[in-house]
Amino acid sequence: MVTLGHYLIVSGMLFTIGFAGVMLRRNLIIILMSLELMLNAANLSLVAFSRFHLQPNGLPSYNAQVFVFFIITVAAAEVAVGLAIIVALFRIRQTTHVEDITSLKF
Amino acid sequence: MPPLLFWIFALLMLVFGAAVVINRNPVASALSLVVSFLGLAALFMSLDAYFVGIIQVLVYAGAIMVLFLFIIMLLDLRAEKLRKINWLASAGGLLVALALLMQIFYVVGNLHAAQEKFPPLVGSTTDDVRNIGLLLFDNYNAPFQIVGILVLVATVGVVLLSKREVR
Amino acid sequence: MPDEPVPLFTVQIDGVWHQFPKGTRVIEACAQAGIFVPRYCYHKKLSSPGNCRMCLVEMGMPRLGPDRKPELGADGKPMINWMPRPQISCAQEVSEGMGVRTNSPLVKECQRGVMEFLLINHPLDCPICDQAGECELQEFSVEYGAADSRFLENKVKKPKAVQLGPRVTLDDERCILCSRCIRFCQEIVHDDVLGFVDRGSHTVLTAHPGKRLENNYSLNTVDICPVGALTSTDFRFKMRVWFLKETKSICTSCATGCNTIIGTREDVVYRQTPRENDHVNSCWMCDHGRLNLDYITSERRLLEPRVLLGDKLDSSDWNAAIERAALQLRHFPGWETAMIASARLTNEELWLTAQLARALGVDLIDIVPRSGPGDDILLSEDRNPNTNGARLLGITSEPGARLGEIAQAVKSGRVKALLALHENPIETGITAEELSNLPAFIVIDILENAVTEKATAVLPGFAFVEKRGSMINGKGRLQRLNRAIRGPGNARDDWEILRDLLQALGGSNGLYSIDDVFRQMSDAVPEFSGLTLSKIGDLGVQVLRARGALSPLAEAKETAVPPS
Amino acid sequence: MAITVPRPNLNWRERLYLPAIVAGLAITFKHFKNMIFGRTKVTMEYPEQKWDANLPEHYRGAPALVRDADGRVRCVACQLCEFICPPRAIKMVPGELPRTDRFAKVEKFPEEFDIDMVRCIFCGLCEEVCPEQAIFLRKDYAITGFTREDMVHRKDKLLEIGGVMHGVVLKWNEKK
Amino acid sequence: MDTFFVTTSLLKILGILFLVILPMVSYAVYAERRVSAFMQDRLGPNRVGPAGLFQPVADVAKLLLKESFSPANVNTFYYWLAPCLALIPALITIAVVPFGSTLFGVPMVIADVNVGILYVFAVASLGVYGIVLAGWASNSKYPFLGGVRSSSQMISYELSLGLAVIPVFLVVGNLRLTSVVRYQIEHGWFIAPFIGDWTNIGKWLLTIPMFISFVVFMIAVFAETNRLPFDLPEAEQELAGGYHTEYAGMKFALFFLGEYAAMISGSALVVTLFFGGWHFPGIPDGAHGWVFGLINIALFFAKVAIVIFIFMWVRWTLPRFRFDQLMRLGWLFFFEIALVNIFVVAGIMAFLPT
Repeated sequence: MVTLGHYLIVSGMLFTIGFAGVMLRRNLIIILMSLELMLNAANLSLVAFSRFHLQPNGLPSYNAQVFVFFIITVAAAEVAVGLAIIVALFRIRQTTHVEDITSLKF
Repeated sequence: MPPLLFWIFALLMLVFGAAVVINRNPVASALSLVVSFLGLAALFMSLDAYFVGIIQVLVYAGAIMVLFLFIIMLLDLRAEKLRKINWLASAGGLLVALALLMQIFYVVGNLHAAQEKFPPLVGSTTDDVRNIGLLLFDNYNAPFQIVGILVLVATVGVVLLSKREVR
Repeated sequence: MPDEPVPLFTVQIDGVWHQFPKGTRVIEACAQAGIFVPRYCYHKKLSSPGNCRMCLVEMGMPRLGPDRKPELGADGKPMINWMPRPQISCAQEVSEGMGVRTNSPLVKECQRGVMEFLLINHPLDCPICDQAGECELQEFSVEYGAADSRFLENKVKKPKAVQLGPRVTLDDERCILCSRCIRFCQEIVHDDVLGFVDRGSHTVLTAHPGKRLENNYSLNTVDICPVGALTSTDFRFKMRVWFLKETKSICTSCATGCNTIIGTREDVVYRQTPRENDHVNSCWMCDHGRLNLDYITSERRLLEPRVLLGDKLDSSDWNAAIERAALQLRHFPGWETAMIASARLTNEELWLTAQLARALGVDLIDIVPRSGPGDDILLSEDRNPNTNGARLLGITSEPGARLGEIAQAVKSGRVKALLALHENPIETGITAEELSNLPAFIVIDILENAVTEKATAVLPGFAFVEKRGSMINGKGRLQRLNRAIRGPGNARDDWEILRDLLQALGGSNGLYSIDDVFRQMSDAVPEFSGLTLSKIGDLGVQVLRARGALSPLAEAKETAVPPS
Repeated sequence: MAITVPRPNLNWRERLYLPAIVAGLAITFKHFKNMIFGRTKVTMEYPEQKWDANLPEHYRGAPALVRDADGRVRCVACQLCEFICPPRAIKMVPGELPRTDRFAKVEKFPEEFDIDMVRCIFCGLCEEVCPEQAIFLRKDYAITGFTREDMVHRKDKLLEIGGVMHGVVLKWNEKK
Repeated sequence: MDTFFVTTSLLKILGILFLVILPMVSYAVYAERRVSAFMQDRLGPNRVGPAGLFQPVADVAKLLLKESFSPANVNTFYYWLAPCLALIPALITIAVVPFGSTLFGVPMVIADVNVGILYVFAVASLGVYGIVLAGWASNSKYPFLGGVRSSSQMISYELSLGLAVIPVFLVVGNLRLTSVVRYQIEHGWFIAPFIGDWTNIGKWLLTIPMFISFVVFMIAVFAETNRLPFDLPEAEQELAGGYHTEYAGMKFALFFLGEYAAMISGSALVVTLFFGGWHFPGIPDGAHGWVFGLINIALFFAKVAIVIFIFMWVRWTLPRFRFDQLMRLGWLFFFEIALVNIFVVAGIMAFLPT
C-alpha cells in the first residue's frame, strides 16, 4: 500500500538528485534544469500533502495545489529569465561553464 | 492507484531525473528531464490532482523544456563534453547530497503521519479545475495579480536581455 | 647537299613575289608561299610523273624586251607572259621571274574538270571505304569538285579485294591511277612489283605476273594511296578513321625508332602509321614494326600482381605485392643479387633500375641483346629500341657481356635473388629448374611465359603504347613515347613499380610523375642536361652525336634516308 | 542594377485579403467540381488510351534498322550514326561480307549493332546522317525493360522494329 | 477499476486506432493526392486497385521494404527517436475526443477527463519534440533550419490556439469535451445558431465571437500541423524538405503519417468544438439503439472528413507565407483577435444571460 511516506521519500530523492546536480555540474543550463527538478520535488510533496489533508467536505485541500500552480508559473518566468541571461553570457564569453564566469563584471 | 503503477512512475521519474545530472550531453539531459516530468505528472494524477498534472505537462514538458532544447541547440555546447571532471569536488558534492538524503530519510522516518494511508475521498475530484479556479480568484486574488506582474516584468526583462546591442 | 650556295629565284605567285632556291618544284614553292595546290600523284618524297593533272596552275615567263632583258612593269617587277594553257605544278621547277596563278578562273575550271573525270569511274561507296575521312578524293571533291554527277552510264567494273600481297588488299574500282605506290616500290624499296595494265577506262593496277607485293615496306603504299584503293588487310573494315585518337609516339621494334602515330579508340589500338621525321624515318616505316602490336592484347598479358604466399603464387594488391617484393630483395645482400634489365625499357625506367641496383648494391646487371637481319632502308640489326639508353645510363657497357656471368652465378648458387625486367632469363641460358630453385625471383613483365610461374613475385607492367617515356635510338636521337591507351587490368606503369620498390627499400624519393624521374635523370646525366620530357618534342633531340664527333656508342651504320 | 518594383497601393478591402482568398478557393473548388462531374477532360489515360493514331507524320520514336525490298540489311556499318549520336547510344562492330554473298560487292555489314535505349534521346540525327537510308526513327515510343541489358536493342531487335522499307534508293542494285 | 471498464477502454483504443485513425491517415494521403489532382485538372493516383484505392497499401509496402539506413554523422539514437515522437502525440490526442454518443451503453470516448482540452494542448505541445529532434539529430543545415522554424512556429501558434478556444469553454463552463458536445446538442452548434432554439437572441449574438474563434482556431491548427500556407518548416524550395530531408523509407513515412494524423486530430477537435461533434439535428443518440450509435460515429467522421477536405482545399489554393509574415500574423494579429474575443464573450455572458 502506498502511504504518504512513499511520496515524501520519492520527493526527497528527487530533490536530492536536483541538489546533487547543482552541486556537481558546472554547466549553467544543467544547473538550471537541476533547479527545476528541486522545484518539482517540492511540488510533489505539496500535492501529496494536499491529498493527505482532506477538507471537511472530503475533497483535497486545494490550497496546496494553488501553491503548485504559483510555483510552476514562477518557475516558468525564472527559466525564461535564466535562459536569457545564459544566452547573453554565451554571446560575450562563448561558454556556459560556471568556472569560466568568475568575474562579476563582464 | 495500484502500488505497481506508483513504483513504475516513481522509478521512471527518478531514473530520468538522475539521467539529467549524469548525462554529459545537454540535449540528452533536457530530454531526460522531459521524461522525468512526464513521470511526475503521472504521480500528480495518482494523487487525484489532474489539473496540476496536466499543467505540469503543458507548461514544463511543452513549453519550458522546448525552450531549454532550443537554447541548447542554438548555443552549440558540444565543446562542454570534453571537459575534465574535478573528482574531488564531485565527491564533496555527492557527500553533501547524500547527507541531505539521509536527513530526509530520518525526518520522514520519524514523521508519524508518513506511516498512514491516504484517506478516501468523499466528494468527486472531477471538478478540481473549478475548485482551484475559485480558490485562485477568491482567496489568492492578490498573489495572482502579483504573479501576473511578475510574469510581465520577466517578459520585459527577457526581451531586454536577449536584444542585441544596436550600434 | 653541295656546299656551294644555291641560287635563289624570284617567282611571282598569285601576284606576290617570293624567292625560292633553285630546284624547288612549283607545287612546293606554292606550299611555302602558303598556297595549297591539290594533287594526287605528287608526293614530296617521290618523283613527279604528272599523271593526275590535279595540280594544274597557270604559269608564265618574264616578257623579254628586245635586249633579251625582262621588261619591267609599273611596279618595277618584270612583266609576265602567261602561257595560254595550264601547266602541272608538280613537275616544273621554279625559274627566275616565273609567274604562277593558282586561283584564276581557268585553273578552277581545270580543277573541276579533272575532279569530274576522276570521279567518273570511282564508286560512290564512301560509307564502306576505309579511306573515308582521310581520303584526298573526298576532300578535294568538296573543295574543288561539282556538287552533282552528270555521269549517266554504268561505271566500269574492276576487280575488288585483290590480294596484292600478304598484307595489302587492292580495290581496283577505287584506284585513280596516280601511281604513287608504283613509284614508292621502285624508288624507295627498289622492289619493282606494281604496274598498270590495260588502257583507258579499263586501266588497272596490278602486281607483275608471278610477283607479289610482299616486301617489308608494302604497307607504306597504303599510307600514300590518296584514295581507298590500297587497304591494309590488317586494318581493313575494322574502324573508321575519324574515331581514332591519334597519339604521337615511336616504334619500339628496332633501334631505328621510327616516328609513328598510334590510332586508338576506347583503349584499343587499331593501327600504327608512320609520322614524318626526316632525321629518322622520312615518311616510312617497316611492316614488321607497324604490325608488331598483337602482344598488347594478348591472352597472356599479366593483369594482376602476384606474390608467393606460403608456397603458392597468389594474386595480391599492389601495396602488398611491392612490400613482399621489397622484402625478398632486402633479404639478400647486393652480391647475392643479379638483375636482368632490358633495352626495351625507357630511359626513365632504366634510370630507376640503375637507382635500384645502387640501392641494393647490385653489381651483376646487364641487358639482353637482340638482333636480326637489318636492311639498308630502315630496319636496324639491333632489335632493341633503347640499347643506347642502357649504355648511357650505365646499365651495361657491352650488351650481353655479363649475361653469361649472371647465368653462371645463378647456376652455382652464388646469386640467390634475381630481378628480371621485361626479359625472360631462360634466353640467357638459365634453366627453368634453376629459376625455381631461386629463393627470390622477381619478374616485372607484361606477358606470362614459362618462367613467370617460377617467380616469387610477378609485377605486371605496361606495353610501349601504354606508357610515356623516352628512348635513344640507334643514331643517338632522344625520342619520346606517349601514352595512347590505358593499361589493362591491374597492371601498372613500370616506372611506378620501380619507384615504389625504391621507396619500399629506402623511403620517399620525391618522384611523383614521370617528369620528376626525367628531371632527376637530366640532373645527373650530362647528355640530358637542360632537357625535360616535354622539351624533347615530337621529333626528338639528337643527344649523342650532337656533341661533336659521332659517339662511340652509336651504331656506325647510317640509316639510308632518301634525300628530302 | 537593381530595380525596385513599386508595390501597388491597396485599398482597405484589398488589404483585408479575404475576398481574394475566397475567390481563390472558389476557383479551385470549381475545378474540383468539374473534375468530379467529369466535365473536365484534359488527361489521356495512357496505357488504356494510346495516341498512336494521333502521332504526327514526322514523329521520332525508336530508331531501327530496315531491310530493303530484297531483304538486304541496308546498313553497311559506316559508323556515321555512331559518330554523330550525341549521347553515344549506338555501338557497332563492322564485319566483312563473305565473298559468296549475293551482295558481296557491298563488302561491309554490321556484325553487331546495339542502340542503348536508356541513352537514346530520339534526336533523329542517326537517321539524318545515314548515307544508306538504313536507319529510321519508327513510331514506337513505349520502350521498357526490367534491366539495363533489356534496354539495349540488339541488331535483331532493331531489324524487327524496322521491318522492310519500300521506296528507298536501291543504289547497290543499280549502276555502279 | 473494474474489468468491464478496462475491457471496453482497450476495445475502444484498439478499434479507434486500428480501424479508423490509421486507415484514415493512410487514406488521407491518398485523398490529398486525388483532391489536389482534381483541383489541378488531373486524375491523381488511379492505377492500384479500383480508382487507385489500394495506392496507400502499395505506398506502405514500398516504404516498409525500403532500406532503413542512417546517414553518416547523425546522432543515431535521436535520429531514430524523432519519427516516433512525431507520430505518437498526434495519435494520442484522439483519446479525449468524443467520437460518438454511446454504443451498447458505453460512451464513445476513450477517456472522458475533466481537463480534456488542456490534455489536448499538453499532448499537442509534445509534438514539437519530434520535429526539433529530427532537425537537430540529422546534423545537416536544412533540417536544422526546418526544426528551428517549426518549433518557433508551433510555440507561437499554440498561444492563438489556446486563446481561441477559451470562449467556447467560457460558454460551456467545463473543460470536458463531452460537455462541449452536450452543450451544443442542447443549445445548437456554436457555428450554426439556427440549429435548435433559433429564437434565442443571446445565442445569435454569441455566434459572431464564436465564428471568430473558429477561424482563429482553424488557422492555428493549420500552423500547428505545418500545412500550407504555413508549411515553412518543410518548404521544399527553401529548405529542400526541411526537418525530414535526411529521412527515407519508413522513418520518413512516420513523419508523413504524423502530419496527417495531426491533421485528423485537429479536424476532430474542430468538429467537436464548433460543429456539434457527433450530433446532427434529427438523429437520435445511441441510447435509442446501437444502430444510431453507429450512425453517430459515422456522422462524426463524416464531419471530420469534410474539415479535412477544407484543409486540402486551402492547401491547394493558397501560396505559402514568408516566415516573418507568418510570425507577425501569429503574434500581432491572431493573438490580439483571440484576446479581444475572450473579452467580448465574457461581456456577452455577463450582460446577456442566456
